[in-house]
Formats: sequence, structure tokens, C-alpha cells
Amino acid sequence: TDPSPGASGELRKVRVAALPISETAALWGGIKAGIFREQGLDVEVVPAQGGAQAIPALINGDIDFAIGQPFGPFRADLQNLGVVIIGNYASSYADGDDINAVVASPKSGITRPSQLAGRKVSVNSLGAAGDVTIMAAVEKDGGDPAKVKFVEVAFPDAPAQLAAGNIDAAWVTEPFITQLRKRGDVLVVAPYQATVPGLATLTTITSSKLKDSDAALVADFSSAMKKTLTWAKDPANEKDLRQAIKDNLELPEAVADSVRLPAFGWELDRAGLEQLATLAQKYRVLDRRPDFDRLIQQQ
Amino acid sequence: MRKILLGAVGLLGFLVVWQLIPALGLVDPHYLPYATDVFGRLAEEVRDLAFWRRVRLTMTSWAIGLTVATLAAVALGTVVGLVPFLRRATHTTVEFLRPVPSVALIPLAVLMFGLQMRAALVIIVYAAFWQVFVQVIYGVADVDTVARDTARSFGLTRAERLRYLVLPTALPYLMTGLRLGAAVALILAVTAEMVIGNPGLGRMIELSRSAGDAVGLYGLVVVTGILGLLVNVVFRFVERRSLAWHQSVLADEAAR
Amino acid sequence: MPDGSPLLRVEHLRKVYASGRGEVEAIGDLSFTMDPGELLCIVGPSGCGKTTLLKCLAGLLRPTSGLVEMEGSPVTGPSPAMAVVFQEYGRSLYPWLTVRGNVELPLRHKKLSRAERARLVTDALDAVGLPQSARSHPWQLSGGMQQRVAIARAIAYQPDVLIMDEPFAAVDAQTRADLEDLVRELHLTRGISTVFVTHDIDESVYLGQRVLVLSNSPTRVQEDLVIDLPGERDQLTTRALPRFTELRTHVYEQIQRAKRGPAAAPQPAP
Amino acid sequence: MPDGSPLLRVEHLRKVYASGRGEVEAIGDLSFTMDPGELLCIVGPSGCGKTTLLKCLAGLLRPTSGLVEMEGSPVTGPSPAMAVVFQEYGRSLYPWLTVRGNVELPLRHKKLSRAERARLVTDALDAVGLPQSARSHPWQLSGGMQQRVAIARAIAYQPDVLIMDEPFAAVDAQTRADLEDLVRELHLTRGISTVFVTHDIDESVYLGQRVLVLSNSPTRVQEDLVIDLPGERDQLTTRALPRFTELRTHVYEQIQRAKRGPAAAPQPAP
Amino acid sequence: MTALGAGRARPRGPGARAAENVLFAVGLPVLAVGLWAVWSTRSANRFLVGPRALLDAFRQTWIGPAFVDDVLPSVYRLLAGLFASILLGVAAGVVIGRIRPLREILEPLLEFFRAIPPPVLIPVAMLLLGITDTMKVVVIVSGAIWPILLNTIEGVRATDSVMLETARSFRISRWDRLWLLILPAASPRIMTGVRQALSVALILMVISEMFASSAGLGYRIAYFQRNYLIAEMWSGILLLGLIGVFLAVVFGVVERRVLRWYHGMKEITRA
Ligand SMILES: Nc1ncnc2c1ncn2[C@@H]1O[C@H](COP(=O)(O)OP(=O)(O)OP(=O)(O)O)[C@@H](O)[C@H]1O
Ligand SMILES: Nc1ncnc2c1ncn2[C@@H]1O[C@H](COP(=O)(O)OP(=O)(O)OP(=O)(O)O)[C@@H](O)[C@H]1O
Ligand SMILES: [Mg+2]
Ligand SMILES: [Mg+2]
Repeated sequence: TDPSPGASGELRKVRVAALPISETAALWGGIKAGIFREQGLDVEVVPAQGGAQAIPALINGDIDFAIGQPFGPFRADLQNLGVVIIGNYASSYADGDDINAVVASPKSGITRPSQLAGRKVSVNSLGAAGDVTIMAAVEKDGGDPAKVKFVEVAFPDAPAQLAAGNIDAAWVTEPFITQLRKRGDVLVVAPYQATVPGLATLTTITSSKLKDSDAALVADFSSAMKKTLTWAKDPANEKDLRQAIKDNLELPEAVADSVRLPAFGWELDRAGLEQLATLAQKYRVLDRRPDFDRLIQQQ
Repeated sequence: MRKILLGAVGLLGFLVVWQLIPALGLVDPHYLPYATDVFGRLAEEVRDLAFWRRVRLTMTSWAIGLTVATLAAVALGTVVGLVPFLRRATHTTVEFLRPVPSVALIPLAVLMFGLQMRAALVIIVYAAFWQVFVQVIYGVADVDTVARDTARSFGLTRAERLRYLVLPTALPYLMTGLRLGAAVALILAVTAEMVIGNPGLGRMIELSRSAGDAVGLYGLVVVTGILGLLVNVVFRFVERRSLAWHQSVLADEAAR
Repeated sequence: MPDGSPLLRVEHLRKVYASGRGEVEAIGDLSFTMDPGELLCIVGPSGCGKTTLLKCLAGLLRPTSGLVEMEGSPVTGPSPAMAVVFQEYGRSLYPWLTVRGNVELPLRHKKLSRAERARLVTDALDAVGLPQSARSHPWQLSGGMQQRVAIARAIAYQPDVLIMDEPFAAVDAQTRADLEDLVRELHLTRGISTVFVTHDIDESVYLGQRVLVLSNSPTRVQEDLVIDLPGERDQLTTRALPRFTELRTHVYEQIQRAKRGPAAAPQPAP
Repeated sequence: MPDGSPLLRVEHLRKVYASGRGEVEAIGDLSFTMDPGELLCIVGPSGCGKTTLLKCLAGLLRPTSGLVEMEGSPVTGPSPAMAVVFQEYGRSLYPWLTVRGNVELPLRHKKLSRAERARLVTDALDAVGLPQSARSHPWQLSGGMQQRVAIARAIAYQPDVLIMDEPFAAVDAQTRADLEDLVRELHLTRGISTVFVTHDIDESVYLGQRVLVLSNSPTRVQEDLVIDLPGERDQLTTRALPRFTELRTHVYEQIQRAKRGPAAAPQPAP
Repeated sequence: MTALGAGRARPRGPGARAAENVLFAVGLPVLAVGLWAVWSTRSANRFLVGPRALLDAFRQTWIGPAFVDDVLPSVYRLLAGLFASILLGVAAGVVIGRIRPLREILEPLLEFFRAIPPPVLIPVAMLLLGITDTMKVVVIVSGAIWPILLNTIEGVRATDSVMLETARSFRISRWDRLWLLILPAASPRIMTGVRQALSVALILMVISEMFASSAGLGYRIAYFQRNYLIAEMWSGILLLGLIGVFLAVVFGVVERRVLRWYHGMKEITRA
């Protein structure tokens, strides 16, 4: 799409909610690289903690776009809140080391997904992609998915709880996977890769109201996002990306340099998302299926 | 002076215990870092201007929230406490609203005010309000019967009775309410920043947490505690001045 | 002012305290009147209901039945023309105010200039012998001093009606004599109507134009005695009068009768 | 017990209240002794430091300097053999306890059978004329009744030393006379050593074996007067004795002198 | 208990009194619900629901197995935390209030801990105590104890000096002095603190379950909130409020018994 008339004139203010995690580096980097300015947009990143806060703000018009896990919009769609996914943001890897994984303490003796049955496994948020894919992985490996005891433990707290023996295994993201493996904990399974390879971890969403009332803005933002994500995928820009993490997250240098980044990309994998919803329904995490035709409107 | 010294002894004792917990291997120092490390990090932090900006942001929402909550609670608490009809009529409603956790109201606040400081303020005010309100209601009811008869017999006007009888009687209660409210307001200022993500100490805590940076995290927790401590020092000072006539302060003076 | 209509009219006053367990009939059936400008002393056994009566007169307590009229209209609440000195003086002073602040407090809503107010306070404190304690707090004072502050507060208020409940109980003999003369002087020069409860029989006779002796509770009027001593009195000569001794003996006997039974038949005045 | 050594020895007692702003010298320099089994009355102008002195004797207040000795050893805290009736009787009763509970309170740690305790309480309440109020709370009583509860508590405690601070200030003349005789009786039959502060000069002469007149603050002993009335006294005949009148006049004069100046030279006893 | 208003005659009969009490208890809530019902028919906000929808959600969500699985364990932890807070708060408050050096040593430390937000305390509590009920009870205590502690300290410190001297002069033993003087004298303040602790404990029960949990009332509310099950979320908040009212009623009965003397004393001249 062409840049809107504002390209040379005034910039349009856009507020985007994003989690303060290393994945957001692409957005920060893109802004710094001037990709959004070229599109006539002046982006402010609002660090919302997950969809619970971002979606109300989206509906109320305080923010224009949000980047979040797909389960947020799933749930919102089930409640007819008027949310649309306009593009992907980041996905897990279909092969190789994934960006999230279930890690078990060596004491627990767990090495395979099926052994998770009957054990205490932590996820950061119950009733979302984590436990759904883990259950799927357990079942696939021949275990009884209903027997896994999930508890909610935030990613950063998981290593300590694992060490203390309060949980047997934990579903964590980077940098905790690396940290745990280094100390001798066992990587059991990367549940996304094992069940829906390449599953989207973060998507870009907006309200259907904004999409209908200001299609131009949505289009401008989409094209800027697309360019940004392409920019982020380019290995040549990795240094800038890591710099963005350091600037915005105050992570220790070493961690920022080593943290594994997801696969960035704008094109949605609708089939993967639908599969996730099917699994969620199967394990009674969702009682209905979101209306994908309404929810997913790839820009 | 003695007081400061003794207080320092208490804090020091705590620091020693803290240092010992990881040192004795009770907890892995990765998760509960040494006190020395934490204070070392803090010493670096305080040289950073950004740190002070965050402190200022947090304390601003704290101060605004507490002030609004206190004013509202004192005004409403006095009226409700003094008028038996209102007191009885609002009783169940108050008891119903009080236990509603402010954290659960965050989405509502966000919905109404967006991801802004105002949303955090609403939460702070809501939580701190009840702390002061309950104390004021009880304090206002504690007026001595003879003292009240005195005021009535001399024909003091309502405003005068309020100013010279009811408020001084309720003042010790109010002071306790303020100290409780101040701590709750600080807790919620930080928590709201953690959850909503508006800039300040709380967001920094959340960042350190998601980065697995335990030393930084506890450094910030310590900062929060120290802020609470300072707030208390201020309130203690105000209290000593305004309650110089009160039994509790008198007893301390006499013991000197 | 003696235009014939009484200042105060109490008729068939009855007061029952109803508390959780059971009721206490503090005042049984009390009737009397008081003229404007009169100085009426009330004596009676401990616990007979004097304080209760005063509170009803002052409009602080609602009678269970009966009538209390002030200047022809029923008393429903405290009147601004009235000052009360409470028996529990300690609790009637506000610990958060200084002595001066306590005395000044009721003057605030009188429309007075600041200087005038200060003068009233200073005069009142001088009159009770506490000029040097103005800046102390009540809890820094002895019991007698606290009681005098309460008296000073009532005096500074310049009331038309002064109600005092055992106001000199905690002060020494000399101060008491001075304060008695102060009350008489206020009564004579300013024409303040005064109701004065005391346990000191000599005091009641020395001060009063009339002494009301109450019976044991449930209270009635045991005796309503006119004190026919000369209007000009002083501590030495008046107390030395034979008539004084007669009167005080009579009152003493009445109180003894009152203590024995609640409804003893009143005796004719001697 | 009159083995020559005094029960109480006060030497160069000085007490300065130091509060935020400035200091108040309540007691300047006080020395006296008291024999076991004696009944000592203390009189003095309002605010001269009587209550302060009693608190020092009772070990409730630490003197600024000087010595207070009880039975040969310095007083450092309240002694179990002592009972105190406070001037602020209202505040010394616990509102959450009934009258009976208040009187019983100090008996709890005496090793007494339940029946004995109950008897002591009942006797004490009878003695002060409050048998019917045992189940009331203090705030349901009149001022005089409250004061009598405080007296009953001290009596029921059966102390060796009884310290009373204006204990009869709030009761009527008749009750007062009865209570005076009660104190004399306790003193005579049980040999209780008693320190008795009063503002009533007649009372001090009638009750005391000795009257200590204190000067205005900073307090000194203005006069230490032995009351040479017969040991057997009664309200009518003793008070009618000419010697009684002489003594009371003398005490009265001394108090007047005391009020005038703190260090007036003591006069020889008449 | 009014310091400003004049005395007011009240109906006497027990039946009339009970009816009046009920009227006062439900009057304002009924009025509020009425207004809310009217308002909800006009407003289209998805995050605020009308009373009907809320009631439906309440019935579907809480009446049934969820009551046993989620609500009862939470209430049990709440009560455990509350009792522990009262015991600890009063005991510590009395000791700290009476012993001045101790107060001076501990005060800064207590203030320090008081200011720490429970969400950051929870991971540490989890580390030391595991993901157990004890941990959650400790979190509840860590917040609910403060109003009780502070009020007890203040109440104990404000014990009337003449009353204290009375006790001292009669050599009443420390233990008796505690039970017969200090605690009763401080009881109006302690009760104020407990009343505040009720709601704080309820709030912390929710917070303790919002982290590291997989069941419980607080967890449910957080879950509904995250999943935009708005009516269900409000029904959880409604349930919290109801529990709060219930606790307050029970507490009111206890308070009236414990503070009978106090209310009697304050009410005398109201008659
Ligand atoms: N609040 C109350 N509740 C119940 N009874 C009360 C209350 N106040 C007073 N009484 C009772 O009423 C009676 C009269 O009390 P009141 O205080 O009027 O006596 P009084 O004449 O002032 O006595 P005194 O000379 O001792 O002060 C007493 O028997 C007392 O017990
Ligand atoms: N807590 C205090 N702080 C400062 N000054 C005090 C305090 N208590 C008493 N005083 C002062 O000490 C002096 C003596 O007081 P005290 O109570 O002993 O007098 P008293 O002889 O008992 O008087 P009264 O007969 O009026 O009871 C008074 O001048 C009083 O102002
Ligand atoms: Mg009275
Ligand atoms: Mg005294």
C-alpha cells in the first residue's frame, strides 16, 4: 500500500500495547529504524501486561493496536468483544531449538512428555496455549493428558520453584530454557513444535471498530509492521535487534546477546491457529470455537 | 536519637538474617540473592537519573492517590460516622464494597481510563480510601460523653464541634488510618505499575522479574520498603506534633 | 426581671435510665420553680439524681416524662444563654487544647473582638487564681486546678443562667471561700440566675437564696427552704450568725431524713 | 508496731515535672516521717503537690531527688501492702468491669477462696452504702457512687497502708460522716496506717492524729501539727470540743499563710 | 453514638426493631441494584453487566461443584489467615505497644515490610514454603496483620494513665493486667483493626490465588478476567462482597458482645 498523505506532513500518533519481553525487540527496532515514520506513524509502545489489560484498552480506544498471544483474541472473540487479528508477529520454530519448552528437574526423573501425567507442571497462565499444547504432546506420546496437574507460575519464578521441588516440570520461554539447561535440568519437550509446528506465539490485533472506521490507519500500520518484521528477520539487522532489547529491557548484556529470538513474520498461519483452537476445545479449555472468519483478517 | 539507633539495630539484624539465609544454603542465592549484592546494585542504581525519575513517578501517583483517598474518607467518614441514620443505612453497602480487591478492578479501571496513570490512581484511591474511612468512622464514634455534653451545653455550632471536639478525638484513629492507607497506596502504586505497565518502580520490578534478574528485583523491593519507611517517618513526625496531648505520646514523654 | 413569671419551671419530672439489664429510676417526681436572677442551691444524698436533674435542665438529657420549661417554653436542647460546670470536670476539658484554649472555646461563636475575647479569658483565669497556667494543658494541672479551669470557662462565657455541679469539690478551703464569693458577686452584680449543686451544707446556706433538699431516689423534693439571711454576706460574719447555724442544722437534718427514706414527709421550715 | 522506727520517711523530696515546654517544680523540698499505725492528714492549697507526693509515696512516680523510705527500704515501686484511692476516681475504675468486678480486681492475686473474696467484696460495698449497685457498671453510677466504689476497692483489699487522695470530695455530708467514721474504725481496729489528703479542714482535724500542712508550690512543710484530741472521737461531741475549734482555726490560718507565700515561717502550734 | 445530632427516640418492640434492622441492611443495596438495573438497560458497555446477567452467571458459576472445589477451600484459608492474623497481631501488638525499646527496634523493620507489595512477596513465600496452603495463609497474614497490629499498638499505648496507675498500685500481676486492663482498654481499637483486617484478608486471599494457583475463588476471578468472561468475573466479585458482608455480620455480633460496655458507655446520654 502507498503511504498515506501524512507521509511528508504530520505524523499520526499511534499507541501500541506490547509485553515488555525480548520478542518486542522487532517493534522497538522497527521504530528506531524509522520504518513507521516513513509510513506517517508516530508509534508509542505501551507496555501492557498481557491481553487482560490490553484488550479493554483496545476496546475503549485508549490504544490502537496490541501485540499479544493468540488466546487473548480467541477469548475476546468468544465474548463478541469485537477484536480482529490483522497479522502475525512472531512464531515458534518448526524445527531446531524452539523458543519455549517444558523443562523438568533432574530429581523428577521425567524425560518424556508421557511421564508428565500425574506430575505437577507449571505454565505461566492456565487455559492458554501452554497447557493445551502440553496436553496434546502428552497424549501424542501416549500419556493421559487429563492427569497432568497444571499450576500457574510466572516464567521468571519457575526456575526457583523447580529447584525447590515445588513443581516437577515447568513450561518456560527464553532466557530461562538456556538457564535451566545449563544447570542440568532436562528438556522434556517443546510442545508447540511437537503439536503445531510453527505455531504463532504473538499476533497483532486491533478492534474491529478501528478497522472499520479508519481503514487507512490500519493499512498504514499493517504495511509498516510487515516491513518491520521482514527487517527483523534479516540476520544483518540482528545487532540492532539485540541493541533494542538492551535499550528497552535493561537485560544484562550477556543475556541480551544470547537470548533466542522467535521467527518474526507478518503472514498468519490460520491453519495452525485453528488447530490450536481445536485442541483447546478437545481439552475443554475453550467451550466453543472462535469465529475465525470474523477474527482473522490478514492485512 | 536513641530511637534512630534502635531502629537501625532492628534493620541491621534483619539484614544479617537475610545475608545468612542464602549463605547457609537455605535458599539458592540465584533466587534470593545476598543482601550485600542487592545493596551493591542499589548503590549503582542511585547514581542513575532514570532511577530517580521512576521513584518520582511512583511517588507522584502515591501522593495524589493518598491525598484524594484521605480527603474523601475523612469527609465521608465524618458524615457517616456522625449521622446514625447514614451509618446504619450504608453499613451493608460498605461491607460489601470493602473486600472487593483492587487488583480485580484493574481491568475496569483500564477500560474507563486506558493504560494511563489515571487508571492506576483509581485503584490506589479505591484501596486506600477504605483504610482511612473505617478508622475515621470508629474514631468519630469515640467522642467522650462528658466532653460532648460540654460542647453541646456551651452551644458550640456544628462546625465548631467538628473542629474542636470530633476531629481531635478521631485524630489518633485517623493517624493510624493514614499510616495504613499510606502503605496500601504505596503497595498499589507499585502493583498497578507492575500490572498495568505505566512507568515507575513497579514496571521496573516487572522488567527485572521477566529478565530473571533477582538482584535487581530485590534491589527494587528494598527501595519500595525504604520508601515505606520514609513515609512512616514523615507520618510519625506529623503524629508527634498533632497528638502531643494524647495518652500514647504522653506515656512516651514520661518514660524519657 | 422579677415580673412574676418563673425562669424555670419543673413539673412532675421523671427520669428513668433504661440500660441493657433493667431500669434505674433516677428521678421519681420532681416539681419546683425558680425565679429569674435567683441563686438556688440543690443538696441531696449521693446518687439521688442531682446531676440527672441538671442535665435535664440544661437540655442535655430528655426526661422520661414531665415538663421542664425555661422562660415559658419547653427545654428541648441546650440553650446558648446557659453555661454548665460539670461534676466530671476532668473529662469536660479538652486535652488537646491549652487552658486558655479551653476557656476561649465557647467564646468563639459569640461575636466578640479578639481583644475582648482575650480580656474575658484573662479575667476569668485571674478570678479562679490560675493566671500563670494559661498555656499549660489540662493534664499538666492538679485536680483542683482543672476544676477551676472549668469554672473559668463558664464565667468567661458570661451566661444568663449558670448551672454548676459540685464545682468546688476539689479545691482547698481558702480557694473555695474565694470562689464562693466570686459566685455571689457574679450573681449580685450581673444578676446571673444560678443553680448550684453542692454537698457542703454550709456552702449551700451561705450561697443560696433558696436551698432545695432532694430525697433519696426515686427522687422527690424533700424540702424547699428559703434562706432568710441578709443579702450582703461575707465569710466571717455571715457564718457566725446564729440564724446561719440554725439553717445549716435544719438542712443537715433534712438530708439525714432524706437518706433514710425516699418519701419522708417534709418538715416545716424552722 | 510502735518500735520506734518510722513506717515512712521522706527526706528532701523534690519532684520536677519536665514536659515539652519548660519545667514545673511541683515539690520543692519536703521532709517528714510517719509512724506505723498512724493516721496522717495532709492539707494544702490546690496545686501544691499533694497528689504528686502521694504518688511518690506509693511508688508510682519517681522523685527527681530526695528519699522516700518505707519500713527502712527505699520505695522503688508500688508495695503489695498498700492501697490507693485516687483523686480522679472516675478514671481509676474500669468501665468494662461491673462494680463488683472492679472491687474484686485487686483481690485476684491474693490467695483467697472464692467465698472469702465474695464476702470481702460484699462487706466493702455494704460499708460504702452501695450493696444494690454491685452489678452496675461504673458509668451507670453517679459521681459520688463512683468515688465510693473506689473506696470500697481499697477497703476490700485489706491493706496495711491506705493512701487516700480527697476520697470524700464527691459525697454528701451524711455519707461523708459515715465514711470518716469507717476510716477511723479501720484505722483503730485493724491498725491500718493511713495517709489522707483532704481539703476539708474539719475533716483533717477530726480524722487525723497529725495534720501536715503543705505550702504553696514549690512545696515545703508549712506546719506539722499533732492533733491532741482524745483517741475516741465521734461526729457530734468531738466537733463540739473547744480544742477542736482551736485546732481547725489554726489549720485554716496556716493554709491561708501557705497560700500567700511558699516559704512562710512556720508558726508554733497553739 | 452521635456527637452532633440530638437524641432520637427509637421504636422499642423487638419485632419492630428487627424489621427496622433488616430495612436498614437492605435498603441502600436494593436502591443501588434498582438504579443499576435501569442504567444497564441503557448502557451498552460490554465490560459492565446488568443485574440479571450477573445473577445468571452467579447461579451457573458458583452454585454447584465450584462451591466445594473453589469457594470452600478459599474460605477455609481465609479464616485460617484471619485467625492467625488476629492472634499474632494482638499478641505482637500488646508486646510491642508495652515495651518501648522493642517498639523502637522493630518499628522501622515493620514499616519496611508493610510497604512491600504482596505480589513480589509471593515468589519468596513460595520458595520458602512451597506451593501450599500454608504459603497462601502466610500471604493473607502478611497483609491482614497490619491493621490489627497497628491498632493494637496504638490502643495499648493509649491506655489511660490513671487506670494504669490503679493497676500498678494494687500490684495486679502482669498477666491480670493484660487481661483485665490492657486488652479491654485497647479493645475498641483492636476491634477497629479486626474489622479492617476482614476485608484486607479477603483481598489477599484473592491475590494469593492470582499467583501460583490452579483453584480457588481468587484464581477463578483472575481466570474469568483473563478470558473476558465479564459476567462471571463480576459474579466472583459479587461473591467476594457477599462473603465480606457475611464476615462483617458475624464480626458485628462478636463486637457487640465484646464491646458491650463501650457502646453502653457511649450511648448513655443518647437516651
Ligand atoms: N447512665 C446511667 N445509666 C443507668 N443509671 C444511671 C446512669 N447515670 C446515672 N444513673 C443512676 O441514676 C441515679 C442518679 O444519678 P446522678 O448522677 O444524677 O446522682 P447525683 O445526685 O448527681 O449523685 P452524686 O452526688 O453522687 O453526684 C444513680 O442511682 C445512678 O446510679
Ligand atoms: N503531668 C504533669 N505535668 C506537668 N505538671 C504537672 C503534672 N502533674 C501535676 N503538675 C503540676 O504539679 C503541681 C502539683 O500538682 P498536684 O496534682 O500534685 O497538686 P495537688 O496538691 O494534688 O492539687 P489538688 O489539691 O488541686 O489536687 C501543679 O502545679 C501541677 O500543675
Ligand atoms: Mg452528681
Ligand atoms: Mg490532687
